[in-house]
Amino acid sequence: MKFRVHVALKNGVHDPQGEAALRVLKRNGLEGFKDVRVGKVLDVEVDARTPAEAKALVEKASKELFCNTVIERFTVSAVDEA
Amino acid sequence: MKFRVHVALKNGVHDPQGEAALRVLKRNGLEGFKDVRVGKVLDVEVDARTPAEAKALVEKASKELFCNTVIERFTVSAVDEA
Amino acid sequence: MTKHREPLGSKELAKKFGLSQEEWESVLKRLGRNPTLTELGLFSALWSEHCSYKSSKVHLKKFPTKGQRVLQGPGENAGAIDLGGGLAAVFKIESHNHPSYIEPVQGAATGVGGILRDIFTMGARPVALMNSLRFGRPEHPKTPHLLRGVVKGIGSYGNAVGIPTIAGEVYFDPSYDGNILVNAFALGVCKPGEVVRAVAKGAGNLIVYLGATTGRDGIHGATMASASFGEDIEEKRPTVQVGDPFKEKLLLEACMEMFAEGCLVGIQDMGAAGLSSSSSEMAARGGVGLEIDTQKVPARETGMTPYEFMLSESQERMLICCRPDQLAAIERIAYKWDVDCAVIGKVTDTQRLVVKHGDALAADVPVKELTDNAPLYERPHIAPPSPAKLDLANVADLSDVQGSLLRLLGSPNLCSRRWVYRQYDQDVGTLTIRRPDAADAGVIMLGPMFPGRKDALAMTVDCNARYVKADPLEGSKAVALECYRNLAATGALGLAITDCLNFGSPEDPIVMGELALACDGLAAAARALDTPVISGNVSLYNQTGDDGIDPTPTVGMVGQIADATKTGRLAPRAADLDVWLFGTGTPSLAQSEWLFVSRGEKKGRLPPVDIAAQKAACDAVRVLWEQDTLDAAHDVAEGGLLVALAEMVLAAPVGIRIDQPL
Amino acid sequence: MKVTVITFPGSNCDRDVQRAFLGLGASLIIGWHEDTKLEATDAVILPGGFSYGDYLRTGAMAARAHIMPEVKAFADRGGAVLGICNGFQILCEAGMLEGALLRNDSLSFICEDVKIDVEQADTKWTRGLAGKTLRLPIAHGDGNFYADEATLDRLEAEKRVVFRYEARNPNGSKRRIAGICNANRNVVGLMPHPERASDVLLGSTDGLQILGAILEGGAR
Repeated sequence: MKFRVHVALKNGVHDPQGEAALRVLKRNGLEGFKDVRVGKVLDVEVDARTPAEAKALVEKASKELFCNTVIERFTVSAVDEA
Repeated sequence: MKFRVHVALKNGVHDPQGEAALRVLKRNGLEGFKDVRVGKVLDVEVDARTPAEAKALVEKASKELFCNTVIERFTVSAVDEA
Repeated sequence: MTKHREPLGSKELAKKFGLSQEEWESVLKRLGRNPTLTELGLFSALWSEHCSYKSSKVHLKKFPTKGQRVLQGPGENAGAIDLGGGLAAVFKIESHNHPSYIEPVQGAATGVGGILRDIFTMGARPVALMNSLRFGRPEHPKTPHLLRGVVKGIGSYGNAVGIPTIAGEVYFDPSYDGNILVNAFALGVCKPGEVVRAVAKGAGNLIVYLGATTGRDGIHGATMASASFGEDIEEKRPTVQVGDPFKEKLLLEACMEMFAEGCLVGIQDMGAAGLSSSSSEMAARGGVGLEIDTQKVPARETGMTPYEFMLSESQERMLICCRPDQLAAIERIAYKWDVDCAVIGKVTDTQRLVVKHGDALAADVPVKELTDNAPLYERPHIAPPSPAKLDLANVADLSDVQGSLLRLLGSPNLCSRRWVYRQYDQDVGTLTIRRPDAADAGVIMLGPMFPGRKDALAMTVDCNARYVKADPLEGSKAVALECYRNLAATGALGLAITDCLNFGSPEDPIVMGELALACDGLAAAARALDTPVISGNVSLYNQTGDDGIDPTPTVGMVGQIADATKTGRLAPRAADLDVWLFGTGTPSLAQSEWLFVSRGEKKGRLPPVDIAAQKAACDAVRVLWEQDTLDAAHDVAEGGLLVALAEMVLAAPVGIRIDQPL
Repeated sequence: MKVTVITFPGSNCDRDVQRAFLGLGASLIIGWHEDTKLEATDAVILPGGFSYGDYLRTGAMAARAHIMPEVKAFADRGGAVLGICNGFQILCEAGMLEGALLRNDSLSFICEDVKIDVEQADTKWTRGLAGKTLRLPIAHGDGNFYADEATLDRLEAEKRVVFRYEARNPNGSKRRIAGICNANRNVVGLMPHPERASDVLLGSTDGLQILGAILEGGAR
């Protein structure tokens, strides 16, 4: 089963990468950009007896490894196998 | 208008980050994980006269800055303001 | 598992793989039959310029490669010299030009990864890195992207593995607009008796694969390495390899432990052409045969064919030959460092390289035909025309010294390089006593790592390609001498050279003329300076379309300072001291940076280089450092005396006044 | 005086720290990330480097190494713990210190000397260094210290900002913070590298004052 974990900085947490990207866009003449926030996406494949159990495993991995809960939050979504 | 740009490595391009994360999961007893691929997500806010024009701007920024088109591909999706 | 069916090679495939018509026919004759696809892949990889040096070997033979300090000359993965007191230095420079043009970050990063593996595969722990970078004009649309990417790639890889980058150079010139140069140098240390050879021997011994898993990335990187760029470089399938410095660090530590336990017979890193070059070269050195089963190779992609396994250039992989009784130790150490390890074959006494996939035969080739008997070419070469003498009759702006100084110090080739080396970790290892901004060469002390040792190693990498373009013979002598001067300015005696010859297409007689003369010049200088050439690399087809780059024989030179506390520096500290100019030679503005910056011209004939006189001047400066007589010393190079004095003052708390007419 | 230096996969300053402590006369214990027991020791050092290649987040994976629960227990018992550069990032990821180290605001790796003020002299690692300014090298890409305003105010109020960049802020750290300690003042993390300022030939010996602080006083 495939899941997508999206890890983003909590609101208000300083995002050097996003700020730098915004500066470079302006310098390259791309007007109109108000804000850029950079986050991570992990596409994971995991085997488990049931989808619920698989999702629980991904959530455990997210809490323990993929996400620093001090400054980040995460969402786990199933990726349909279509 | 808000858009989400998802940047991922092209298929076949080696992902050292994903591989290292996979090995740590196994060594920490989180069984069942078959694959991990790490990508980037950029949440951007851009002003333009029309949504189509805004999306075109985001795609241009993605091609020129957010994505290294030699080894990465990107998708742009609108984020509803709800 | 469906049984593998090995396809046959063809004339068209041979052409696509970069083999000429004659080379295709030579393969048919040597095998006495049509080659399989995998066999054709082996020949195309091993007969590429990058692996066989077929167009340059005849000129490389001119280099002096022996000397009482030389433990290992060219022919192995790196050269080795004896430093005395039970320590040896192992070093080499290599190019990663073409991959860096396609993907600068990963191209440059994997260049550092490859040169580091060339060092620790010899049993030496890497302790210093340098790099020589050349880009097109700053205003060329691609230059900013390439510059940022290459510097980021080099920094990200070297910093993560934990090897300090202590010296280097960056040049901008229109001749590199379509073809940048990324030359990476690495140096390691070990005991003289513990230099490990990349050899397979002993029928029945095992062939063990160690390192990252194999994927389809970078297939045919070797032939691309010497393939010129047409406009269609945007391949649909990324042939670019991605570097993993973390895996490299694990591989490095695992190898160091294996050497300490002495549990292997021979080892070679898998560089350009991956498994095919490492296996055949190890077998050739040992005069043995090998049998490899590609089904046993740890893979990260499914359904890979023997051809793909043998040609893949996935990074961070080594090939080991060991006795069966040594396997357990190798597996234990590999597990400790979490590095993949698998027995993929064995040594035979047939002098043939046999590749199977399960029990399906994919290749069966005499090792010698791939390596020692690779074709050698005496390419036609014509001496390039030498430029006219420079006449400065109507030169008004010669008197504007102030304006010239500001223009020079602000020019791309002479402005501060701090933005570049600031991104490199210069201090990890706590041996660095001269960083790039502090002296004409990078210097590391050896005491902390080898208690009791008082000495230090100085190293520099240099090349004035404009001089070599104007006069390949005298220009390349000047390159070696610039290295020797940079070392003497820190109080070091030059010991040996490694060179990276970056040239255009060998099919152009003028380019071959430049290569032939450059090798003559380097050989003459190396002999006169007693700095033998112990390793190196040749990168050809550096051009875009049919414009070749300026001939760029980059030279890395390593020297020794007997007492680390007497290491020289660039910046004067005390006032009221005299300023001396050492060395002879008629002042000349021919091919000068001043001419290029103020008038965009590359004109004038180089004065002949008096090696003996320049060596004497350098040796004098070195001895003065040894006697603690000097406060500072700096090499006069591009920008001449004016820029040299300015650079000393910019780094110092004191000023300099010149009031004697020269 | 026993000092344990822990090597994680990807640590590359472990040997440098070991050498600096040997030079100070300490007896050395080499720790390994997979050990599940800490030998009896007076201090634990998490050295600099790129543990796990800095993948996902700097220090993220090393903070979950098998040895870390032991290091936490040692710290809870009052043992002296020092995290240098990557070691500081690991301590934050392991929750032994507050805040996080984000990407430098310049987005690029920086290697240069900086001056830092020692603002607290009552931690295990800054004994006797009251009011001193030290010149130490930094070499990192993710040294941008971050914590929310409430946490920053608390750190200041509880006098737990141990090191502060003297004038120029090289990486965008909040309030120029270069190093902090925990509530019990026995765990300290800092971004600059004291082991790289441990020999006159390297240009400075200021770093020995930090590494040596633990030795003279002894870890009571």
